[in-house]
Amino acid sequence: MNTTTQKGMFGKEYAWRGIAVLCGLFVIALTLVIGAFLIYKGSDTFLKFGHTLWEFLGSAKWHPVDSAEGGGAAGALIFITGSLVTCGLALLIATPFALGSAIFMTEISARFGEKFYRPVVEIFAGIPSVVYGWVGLTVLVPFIRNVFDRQVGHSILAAGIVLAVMIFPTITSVSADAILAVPDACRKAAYGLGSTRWQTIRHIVIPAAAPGIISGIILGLARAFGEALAVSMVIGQTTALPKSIFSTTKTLTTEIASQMGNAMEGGELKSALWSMALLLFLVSLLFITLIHYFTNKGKAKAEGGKA
Amino acid sequence: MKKKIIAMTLSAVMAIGLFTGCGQTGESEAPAETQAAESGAQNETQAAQDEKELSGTITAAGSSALKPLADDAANAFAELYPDVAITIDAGGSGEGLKQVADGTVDIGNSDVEAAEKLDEAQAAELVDHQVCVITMAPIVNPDVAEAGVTDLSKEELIGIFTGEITNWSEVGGPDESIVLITRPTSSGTRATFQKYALDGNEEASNASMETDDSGVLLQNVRDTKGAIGYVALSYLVDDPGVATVAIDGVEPTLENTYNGTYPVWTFEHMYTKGEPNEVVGAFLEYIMSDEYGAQMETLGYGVSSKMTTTEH
Amino acid sequence: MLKTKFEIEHLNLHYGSFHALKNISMKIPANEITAFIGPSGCGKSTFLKTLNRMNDLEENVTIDGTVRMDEKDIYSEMDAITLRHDVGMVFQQPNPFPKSVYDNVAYGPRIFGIRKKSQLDEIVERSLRQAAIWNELKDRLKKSALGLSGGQQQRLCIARTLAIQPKVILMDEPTSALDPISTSKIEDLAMELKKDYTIIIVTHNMQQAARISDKTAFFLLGEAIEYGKTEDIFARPQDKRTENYITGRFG
Amino acid sequence: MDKRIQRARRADRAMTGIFYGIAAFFFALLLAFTGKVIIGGLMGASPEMFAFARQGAIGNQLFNTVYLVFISLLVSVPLGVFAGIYLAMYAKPGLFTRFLRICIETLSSLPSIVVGLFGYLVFLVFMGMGKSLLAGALSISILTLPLITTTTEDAIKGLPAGYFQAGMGMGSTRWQAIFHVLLPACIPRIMTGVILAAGRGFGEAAALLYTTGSGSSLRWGNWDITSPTSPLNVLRPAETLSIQIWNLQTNAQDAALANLASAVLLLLVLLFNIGANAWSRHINRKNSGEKA
Repeated sequence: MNTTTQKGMFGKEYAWRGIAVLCGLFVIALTLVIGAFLIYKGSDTFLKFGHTLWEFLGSAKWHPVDSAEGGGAAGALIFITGSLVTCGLALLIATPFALGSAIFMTEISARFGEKFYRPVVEIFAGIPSVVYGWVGLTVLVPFIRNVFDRQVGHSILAAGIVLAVMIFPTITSVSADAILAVPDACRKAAYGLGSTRWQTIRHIVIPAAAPGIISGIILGLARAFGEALAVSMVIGQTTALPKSIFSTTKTLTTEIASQMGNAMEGGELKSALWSMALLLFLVSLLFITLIHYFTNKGKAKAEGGKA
Repeated sequence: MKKKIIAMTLSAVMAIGLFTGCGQTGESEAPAETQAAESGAQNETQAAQDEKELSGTITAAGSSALKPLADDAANAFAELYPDVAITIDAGGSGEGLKQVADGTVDIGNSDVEAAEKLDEAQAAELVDHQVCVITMAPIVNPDVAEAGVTDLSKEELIGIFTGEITNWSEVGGPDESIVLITRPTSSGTRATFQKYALDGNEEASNASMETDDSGVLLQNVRDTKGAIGYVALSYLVDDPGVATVAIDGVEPTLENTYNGTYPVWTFEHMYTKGEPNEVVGAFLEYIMSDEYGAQMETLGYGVSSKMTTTEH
Repeated sequence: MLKTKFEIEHLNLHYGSFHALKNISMKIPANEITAFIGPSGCGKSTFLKTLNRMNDLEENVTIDGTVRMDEKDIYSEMDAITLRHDVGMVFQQPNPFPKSVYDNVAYGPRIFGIRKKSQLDEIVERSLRQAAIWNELKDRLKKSALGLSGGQQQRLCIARTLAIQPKVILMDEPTSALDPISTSKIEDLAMELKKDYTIIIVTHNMQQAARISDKTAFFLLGEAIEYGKTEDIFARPQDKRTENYITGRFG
Repeated sequence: MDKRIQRARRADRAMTGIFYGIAAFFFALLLAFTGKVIIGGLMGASPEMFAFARQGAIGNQLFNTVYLVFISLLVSVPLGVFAGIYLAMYAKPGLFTRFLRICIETLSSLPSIVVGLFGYLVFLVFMGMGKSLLAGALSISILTLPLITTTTEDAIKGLPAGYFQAGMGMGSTRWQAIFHVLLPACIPRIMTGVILAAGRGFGEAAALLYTTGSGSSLRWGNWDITSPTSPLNVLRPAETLSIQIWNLQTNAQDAALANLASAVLLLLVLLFNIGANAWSRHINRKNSGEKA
């Protein structure tokens, strides 16, 4: 091989490598810029309008004025509570079903599961959230109104159900992957000891797949937390702390979606909304950290914790 | 045939005037015209072209209350000038004003004056075009109206929206809880309603359901027994399945708005940054023309020039 | 005369259209070690699995003929779960659960409904002692079983099987993944256990069969070619094919 | 002891029943859901709604949707694939790599409304694009970039180690091995990721609200890409199906049209998902060596 082509070869090697590194750097830069953008926008509430972090997180008084003068109250507790309660409810509803489905498609009927059930579940994930919201408003809300004999069908319950349907595919497919990753040898050993299928699933498969399942649940939670349009249509936005699952309330995202467009640029209200967007960003970071924690735990388990 | 020739001529024009189409409309006019003249089109097409030479884009964003009108006007305008691409976005009055001030859209639609949402320097750059009058009506679920609540005094209305009156029986209706359905605090519709129907009294946020837009509000009032809310008349022209309520005996109609007896109305504004360019100017002129005025009324908007009073 | 544990008559097994076991009949005595030898794919492992119905877990398997354990037909008169309580199995790859050493051994008793801590402690200790691994593991009962060496894992799996107090232990090439020292420990263990259990072992390793088993069966292409006392099979094979295999002429 | 077994067996049967029940319930729910949206949408439609017209039809929006997603993939696919290659082949375990991974996951879990606001600020205000298809496409690229990056990385890592070693062993440089051996082998899996990313793009509304605008005036036959009415112009505003649904439904204008747009959008997403599935299954079968 002569030297010029060799040079060309290695030159290319470095060039391509450089491009790959650049793309990696680009992703980092993009994330940092988005983060910086949110911090820049969201810090005004505290720096320019002088609200304390404690007020923002712990107070339910929400009267930011829609002008640059400030002087209102910017307590986001109602929205934080609303987000937590609806997402919690969604998880409570979705997790058993999702886990059941994941087990069905891996342990009970693997052939049907892989061929039909998984694709169907993934289609659930691809349905645009606007469509979910509209079906929720026109089908679910009247249903709740009639079944529970309430005057208003909009409620945390409705939002929780809509979100549950939305996050169901995420939890199901991540859990199914985790269950599939449990070595078959474990199942054989359990059957060999005379376990029934349910005993095998309950005592061996689920504990072994637990870190992956928890990651799936957190991933679902993150999706629920960030959802705006579908929730805003069915939660019956009321600026008040919820009293029961039939209460109407607001979440972080619904308030951002409904006020951001109208709020005055540079005003107190808009800054407070940006602070809420920043909070969402930080919460998603928290979720990611948790997922990492659990996947590492899963890895440690699989490697036997020799260390 | 004729159309085809025009289309071909214009395509040629556009091809030569590179970059003109994709930029803002401002630059696209002059070259298009000169090119058209130079292209030496035949006389008959030239004549047609006088009428249809406008070309460019118009982008507008803002008030959702104004959007149906703007859409309709845009369609009619586009029939006349097929080379003008018009985009109307909702997003809210604040967003419309911000975007027009940023220069990202040509027209900012707003329910409120620019000064309320922008700082002084920005607001001063904008030129106001009061394209129409919009009238807000209180609406209730049909069950409330059927039970006899068709007229509320201002005091009753204030009592209801501030959360002091919580049962319809207190205002002569059925024994049923009142469900308040309103708009977010930053909404222009809400600001107008609050200012002129509630005399500035703050709505009870903690007892009402807010909806992001008038369409969903309407749906909610229609579906919820004992519900009361408010929308612009434009949402009520096709049978909406809700009942309007008179205030102090005055029905919310365009006539009553024109003659000054019904108080809950406001001018709708289309702001431009500086004076509008030719295409945008033509569009604004078209909306405010008499020939479009008739169409405007069938959509439920009031014609600005018919107002006998401009003050509340 | 030794008591007969398994009595197999005219056993045929098909995977779909593939005829994997062909008309097998044999009697397997209790409290002895019986070894199955033969080249890969000869059906010896498949045959082993019919004895505790692990084949049930696979699809497209059809079985005819009879397998009787203690004079009971395991396919018609017993169900798989009960059967597997009596017939434990140790696999080719050590397959401890991703749990602690203690929980691995206690798994079986627990699914039987034994919940009492003292009783479980006792079973765990007894099983680990029987598997000759108590001394190595008694200080790390709460550590993950996945951290053990391969040989320890395999002996733990044996202990796990012993904890359910089976009558029979099936071993499917239990030492093929292990080093020589671990292998000899497992062989010693098997010799020790045959006092109380019937052991059936599938092995690739003819020396191992010769070392530890009392009886040996040679399988080829789904047929049981020859079955008899281990010393007879190795010293005086009746069938030419057995002789060829044992002397290393094929396989 | 027999009682125990009886009980265990009963529990087993009961749980199996429950699992079948759950699966059947969700299967039915999805069928009902898609059925309602698709059949309801198509039943209420009139023929002229399928036209490519400025108003009252979905043709232009359908085109905009596909075109916008296509443009966005032109950006996110190369970026994502290269970033994925970096992660799979070059990244050394360490702080930087961990940070990069966290960044990717953060991007993928950002609420899309935040991405929309960010896109508005960067593409419209700073870069002066105006409301345009390109600005919307770039915003969608931000959303799909992490998905493509992780699929690429997984695809490369999922290949048997021998592939790469064989390539290197023949004296090629890393890049030659990546280009000529690894990438061709994982194109099918990357394609699956791209198709899923496209599906996400089709349904996205919140990120486009502030960036693409609602333009639907197209003149078919006008192929001058600088003209504001040319379908191919990327700097014109472009209303996609999901934006159309949002606009129509929230303004209570034309429910039948909104329902039709939902139905078509859902069909589009379905088609892509099913396509992705069929594709990956086909490839898997091919790679696993035609086992009958």
